[in-house]
Amino acid sequence: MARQRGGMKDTGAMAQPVIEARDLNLVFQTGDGPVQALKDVNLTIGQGDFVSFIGPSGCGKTTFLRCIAALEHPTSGVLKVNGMSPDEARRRRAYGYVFQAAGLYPWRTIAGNIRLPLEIMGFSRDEQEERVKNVLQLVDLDGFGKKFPWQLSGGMQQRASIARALAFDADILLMDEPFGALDEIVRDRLNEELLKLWARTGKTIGFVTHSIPEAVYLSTKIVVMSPRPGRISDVIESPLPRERPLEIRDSKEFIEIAHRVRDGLRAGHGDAM
Amino acid sequence: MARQRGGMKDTGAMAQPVIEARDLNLVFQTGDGPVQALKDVNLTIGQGDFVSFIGPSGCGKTTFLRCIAALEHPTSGVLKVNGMSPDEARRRRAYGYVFQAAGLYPWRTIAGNIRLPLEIMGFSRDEQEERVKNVLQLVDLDGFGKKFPWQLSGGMQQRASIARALAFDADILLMDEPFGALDEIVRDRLNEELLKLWARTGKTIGFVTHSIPEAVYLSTKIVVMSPRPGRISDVIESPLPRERPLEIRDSKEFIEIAHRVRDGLRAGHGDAM
Amino acid sequence: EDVTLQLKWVTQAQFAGYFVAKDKGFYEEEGLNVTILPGGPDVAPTQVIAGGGADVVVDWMPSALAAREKGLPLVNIAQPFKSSGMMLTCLKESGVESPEDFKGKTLGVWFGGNEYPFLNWMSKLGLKTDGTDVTVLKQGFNVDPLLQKQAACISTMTYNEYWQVIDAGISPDDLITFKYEDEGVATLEDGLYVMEENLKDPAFEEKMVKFVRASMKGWKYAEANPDEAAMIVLENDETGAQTETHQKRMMGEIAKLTAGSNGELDQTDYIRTVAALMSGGSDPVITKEPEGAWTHQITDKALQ
Amino acid sequence: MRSILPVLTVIAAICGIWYLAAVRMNATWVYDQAAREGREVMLVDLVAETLTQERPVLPAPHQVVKGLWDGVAGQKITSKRSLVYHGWVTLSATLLGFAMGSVAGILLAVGIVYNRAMDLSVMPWAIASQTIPILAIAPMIIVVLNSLGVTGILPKAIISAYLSFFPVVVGMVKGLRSPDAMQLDLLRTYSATGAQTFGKLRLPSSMPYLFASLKVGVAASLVGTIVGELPTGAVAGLGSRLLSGSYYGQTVQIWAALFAAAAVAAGLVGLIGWIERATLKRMGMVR
Amino acid sequence: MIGLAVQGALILAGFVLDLRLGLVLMLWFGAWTLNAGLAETQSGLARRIVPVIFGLAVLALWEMSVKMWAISPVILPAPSAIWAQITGSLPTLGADFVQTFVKGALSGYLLGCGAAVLTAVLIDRSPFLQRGLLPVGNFVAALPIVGIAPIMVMWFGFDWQSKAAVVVVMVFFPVLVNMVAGLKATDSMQRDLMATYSASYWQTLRKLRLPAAMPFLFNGLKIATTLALIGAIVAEFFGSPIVGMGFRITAEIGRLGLPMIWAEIAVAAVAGSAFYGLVALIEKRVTFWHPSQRH
Ligand SMILES: Nc1ncnc2c1ncn2[C@@H]1O[C@H](COP(=O)(O)OP(=O)(O)OP(=O)(O)O)[C@@H](O)[C@H]1O
Ligand SMILES: Nc1ncnc2c1ncn2[C@@H]1O[C@H](COP(=O)(O)OP(=O)(O)OP(=O)(O)O)[C@@H](O)[C@H]1O
Ligand SMILES: Cc1ncc(C[n+]2csc(CCO)c2C)c(N)n1
Ligand SMILES: [Mg+2]
Ligand SMILES: [Mg+2]
Repeated sequence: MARQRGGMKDTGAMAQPVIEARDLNLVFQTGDGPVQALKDVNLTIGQGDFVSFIGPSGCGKTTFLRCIAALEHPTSGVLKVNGMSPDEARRRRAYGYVFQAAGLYPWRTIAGNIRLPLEIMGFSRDEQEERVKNVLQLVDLDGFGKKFPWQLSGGMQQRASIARALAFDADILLMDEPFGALDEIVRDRLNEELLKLWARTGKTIGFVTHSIPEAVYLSTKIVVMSPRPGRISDVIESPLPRERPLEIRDSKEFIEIAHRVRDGLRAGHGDAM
Repeated sequence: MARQRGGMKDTGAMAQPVIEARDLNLVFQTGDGPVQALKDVNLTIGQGDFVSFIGPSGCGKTTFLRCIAALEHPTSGVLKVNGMSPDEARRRRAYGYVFQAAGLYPWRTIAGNIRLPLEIMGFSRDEQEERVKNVLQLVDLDGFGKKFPWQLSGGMQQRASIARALAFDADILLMDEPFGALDEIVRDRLNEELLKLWARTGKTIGFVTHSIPEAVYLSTKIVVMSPRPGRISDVIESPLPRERPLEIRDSKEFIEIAHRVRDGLRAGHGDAM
Repeated sequence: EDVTLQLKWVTQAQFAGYFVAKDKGFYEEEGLNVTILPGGPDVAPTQVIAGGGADVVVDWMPSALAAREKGLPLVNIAQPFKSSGMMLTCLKESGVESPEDFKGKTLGVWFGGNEYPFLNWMSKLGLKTDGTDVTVLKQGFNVDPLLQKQAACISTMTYNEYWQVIDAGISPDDLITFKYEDEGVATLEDGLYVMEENLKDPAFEEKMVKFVRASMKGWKYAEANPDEAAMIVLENDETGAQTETHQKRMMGEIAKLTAGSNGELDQTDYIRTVAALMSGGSDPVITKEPEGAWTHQITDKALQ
Repeated sequence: MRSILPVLTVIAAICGIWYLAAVRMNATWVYDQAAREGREVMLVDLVAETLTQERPVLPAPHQVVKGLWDGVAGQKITSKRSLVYHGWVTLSATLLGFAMGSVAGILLAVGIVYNRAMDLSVMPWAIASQTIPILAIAPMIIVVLNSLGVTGILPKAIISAYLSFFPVVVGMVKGLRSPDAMQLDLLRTYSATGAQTFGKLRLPSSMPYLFASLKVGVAASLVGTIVGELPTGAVAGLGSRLLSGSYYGQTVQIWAALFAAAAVAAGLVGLIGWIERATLKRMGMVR
Repeated sequence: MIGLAVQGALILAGFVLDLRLGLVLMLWFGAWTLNAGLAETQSGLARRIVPVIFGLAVLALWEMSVKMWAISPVILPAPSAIWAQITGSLPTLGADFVQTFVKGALSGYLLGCGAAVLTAVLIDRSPFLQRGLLPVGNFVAALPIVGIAPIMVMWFGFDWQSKAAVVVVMVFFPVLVNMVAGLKATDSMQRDLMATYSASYWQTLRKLRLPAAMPFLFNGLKIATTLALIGAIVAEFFGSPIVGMGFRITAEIGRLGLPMIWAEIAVAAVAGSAFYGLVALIEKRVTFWHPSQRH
């Protein structure tokens, strides 16, 4: 069913490639033998793209994001971030990474959590305060800086974790199912806000999700993946405008893209349950 | 926005009421004072209904389900199950309850877990084996009886937990966000199978979910709830036919109902985030 | 000059001579700065001196000779105690009237080097101690086994444990005692021992001469003024557990044991002790005649 | 707070059983004495006499309380008969030993967490080390230490440290390993150094584990000190009170020393609990 | 690499200061480097021999140090002497082992743990008793229980019964506290599930709460193994028959029989580790389902 198989060259040439993967392979050595998590992955992500990764559980979405962030190292193939190796890019602090769960440190206040990367990267005291303030405003959390994570609702925690990833102004924002644990209404709101933020900052965003509407609603480019071994089965350029009200989800284009994504997914899914 | 406010009498009179709630109130006494979890809840569920409960976090969905199963006791109002008190009904083993997480006992095999209620209810050895076999088949898990829960994927565990609730043939199946933790494709599959099972057995099902499409796709009746205090803000009788292919989700009726549900939800949501 | 003395047991009148010598300034007069280390139930003076923790120790001759045979060359340089204060104390109601009655009874014994005289006596009586003839129990720190009737007899010292039994409310009429001295199995008790190689050092020898002289002066003073000596001991007790009556009584009994000694080791006593230890049947305490286990080199100079 | 009543009830029940047991266990002696003096014992006399013996097998609660009171308030606290004095001797060695043990435990844990070779080689031997009956060889250890010129409270403290380091190692290893992969990965995306990872993640997240094991460790180190005091010199400290009480058959003194030790233990554990609450509160980990 | 340089420098410094020190350092760092290398390999066998090499290195160092510095055997005997003693006095060691470990520690352990588990189940139904007994239990568990050894000897006589009694008291509270916590360890969902079946108290206990309590119980049981051995040996200080590991140690101190003392220590350490290992093995069998057993 999948339109394109892994190994295809994707054609959406953008302004300037921020992330470039060529024939990427990653094999995990486990107790039960090797697991091929990524196979022949080719992908180019341009400056200012919003790229969603969707696919069944275990297809390698997280693994690919982790490769980009140099948390995992490909077994073969070339991966360049801003023309450098991911490790190099990491040393230049190119990434803001948002994990599936908020993952705030419970012993730090919200402000303290956001300050964490700033402390590590050696920003000055004043600069730290300045940035924490700005970024709290950005995610609509002014006044909550002194609270501890557990005093906030799940949605607020997730926003704080996004603020943490934004605080040091990385070029690339990598988000691994950031809204997985939230209910639909809250999710809608955060989706809207994320879009606004993206529009405002022009960051390049890599975004993993399980939800088809979410992927379609947010992205300029949707990467559909299939498991065993993890490969890209489809890359869909979204024809939707950059400005997207929630109602767009009932439009014909939206439903069409959603269908294409679902088909791609179902093909890849097979027996995997 | 909500069409009907709590306290309304719902009109969908069914063959014979299996569950009847009249002016139900439930107040939790907590450290920070009383929390009204349910306020003036009126609801009638008929034999063979598939009722979904949807609403923002904390609106009392779980609490209401627990009241039905006599795990919680209302502070005031009347609740009848098959014409008896919920406690009475529980003693007659009227309920199969499926919790949000699979909640299998890790020290028992899958078959052992399914056998658990049978042992407690004093079924004979042979009968136990017989039923375990049948029900494993029903949820498509033959051959996995001897495995331990952690050896199965999340979706398989969830099916096992449904099998456990089905094994002793309770009249009423109560399911509290059973598919919350699964990815969309798996969820679709389980939804389809649940519908088939419902069609085959004619059970009455109470089903809590956060997903609007899921609620609309599955139910004959959708109960929209709003929080603080938890009340029913809308009850929607579904005009969809009992036979429902997945494609029905792109139909106009489907989208309309979904809209109505979303509006009801958004009204109730307000500041809650 | 610094001297460290390791006692065999806790601070009590048994060691009054040394405390008196220190308190009355006898050591100071000799130009010595003496540190007295109290012992305890499981402090083996032999091990302390082997580890270099003390210059001179108070020990009983059986354990000193046994250590010597094990390769730790201890030498007796003075013997303030002339006679033995050890005995077995039995409850009359247990039916023990003479050593012949020990057979089949449970007897309490101190271990940690103090068991040799007992083992020697039993082998002399022809009683096996492995449970066939008598059952031996390792006596703890107190006289409870007798009071609780867990043992027919327990080891006691004339100056200490015996009186604890009396204090516990058992009258002397209900007790029968067997003194090692009376049974002819007495061995030498509290003597002063040093390492053989140290004695070759003239400076050390000189120091010991001064030490023994001052200590014996202390002992003789304690014998003459038992109550004052007991009070001095009491003042030096860090635990605060000792009582005045008990220490005064103990001092009285101790005086009887030190009475016959001017500090010099009596060779006939030594020979008797060695003979007793070697006669232990199949399992003698020492197997060969010790050589150089004692010397008069110090006392000769100290007591001239 | 709501457990005060149940606790008092349990304590009352224990006291009741204790009194009954005291009468029973001390009765033999009363009967024996009476037989020796040739007189009869009435039940009333029996109770009166069993609860007022000077050397009871089991002293009655009020006797222990009186022993404690005499020991604490009945003397100048500098007196050698004062439990406060002996308690202080024990406490100081315990604190020193506990400090040494916890520092050693924490360092070892850091080593184990950061060095695989240490992880593999040290852990099994740390377990084995705790099965060595150090308590039985305490006197020997003290002698050996003496011979090395280590004297005073240090030998006791070393034994106490030996007993307290193990719970600290186990708890601290668990604690330092408690951050999940995601929390660690977060710092890797910042390219944080090892020291930063330790200071900003591993250390703070190990705190609850650390305090839990410090409580176990401080109790163990008190046991170590007391055992170190038991057979060696019996000079001062609650252990030597226990011993000399035992030596002279002063059961009341034994029990008083035991309860004084209990109070010290409770105080130490309580103190650590208090520090724990204060620390965790500052860290926002108490809800 | 820096580590290697530092090690080399230390060894050199050792040789300069004292030839023997240099040798000792060389052996130590050699074994350590070998271990560090082995630890990095993925092979399970290599990793299993790492602790063995560590132990052998310690023994070798011990032997070397004793020989080279001519340490008196009265202070610290060499491992070879200890081994000779062990092989030479097997019957004595065996008798002591039976007396102290089998009769004293093991019987007390079984009794104490059994009583604690029963008590936990009994008070489990009474929140009042739990709230009363647990603080008291925690308090007693923090007590220097060894202090009761003289009392137990007074009460139960000098033979193994008093040792077992000490062990019972020592292991009782840690196991009780763990077991009570374990019985509470079921999550509410699991309990609610039983409620929807209208399961009786005993059914819930047998099918849910006992299995769920096992990981906690074994925590307590493992702590109790070391306590049991310590308790049994220490209690022998306060009076014992003339057999037993604690007896032998105190008796031999006076005779300067240091190799014998260390032989007993070795037996105690091996027996204690084996006991701990056995309980850990049973734990693995019983709680095979617990995440900590699966990684
Ligand atoms: N550290 C690892 N060691 C071994 N195998 C791994 C490791 N991490 C991931 N895998 C395997 O690699 C495959 C891809 O995993 P990955 O986490 O990238 O999937 P995913 O697409 O993110 O799935 P999900 O939607 O469940 O998060 C899976 O089969 C997984 O089991
Ligand atoms: N045992 C309890 N004690 C006190 N308050 C409770 C208790 N259980 C639930 N509540 C409160 O009652 C309200 C309703 O809770 P309930 O669990 O029914 O919500 P829900 O609709 O199931 O939410 P969610 O979607 O998050 O599961 C909430 O405010 C909750 O905090
Ligand atoms: C536990 C124990 N009890 C007694 C002694 C022997 N001891 C040494 S000095 C002395 C006289 C004190 O009264 C005695 C009896 C011991 N070594 N250990
Ligand atoms: Mg993932
Ligand atoms: Mg809920």
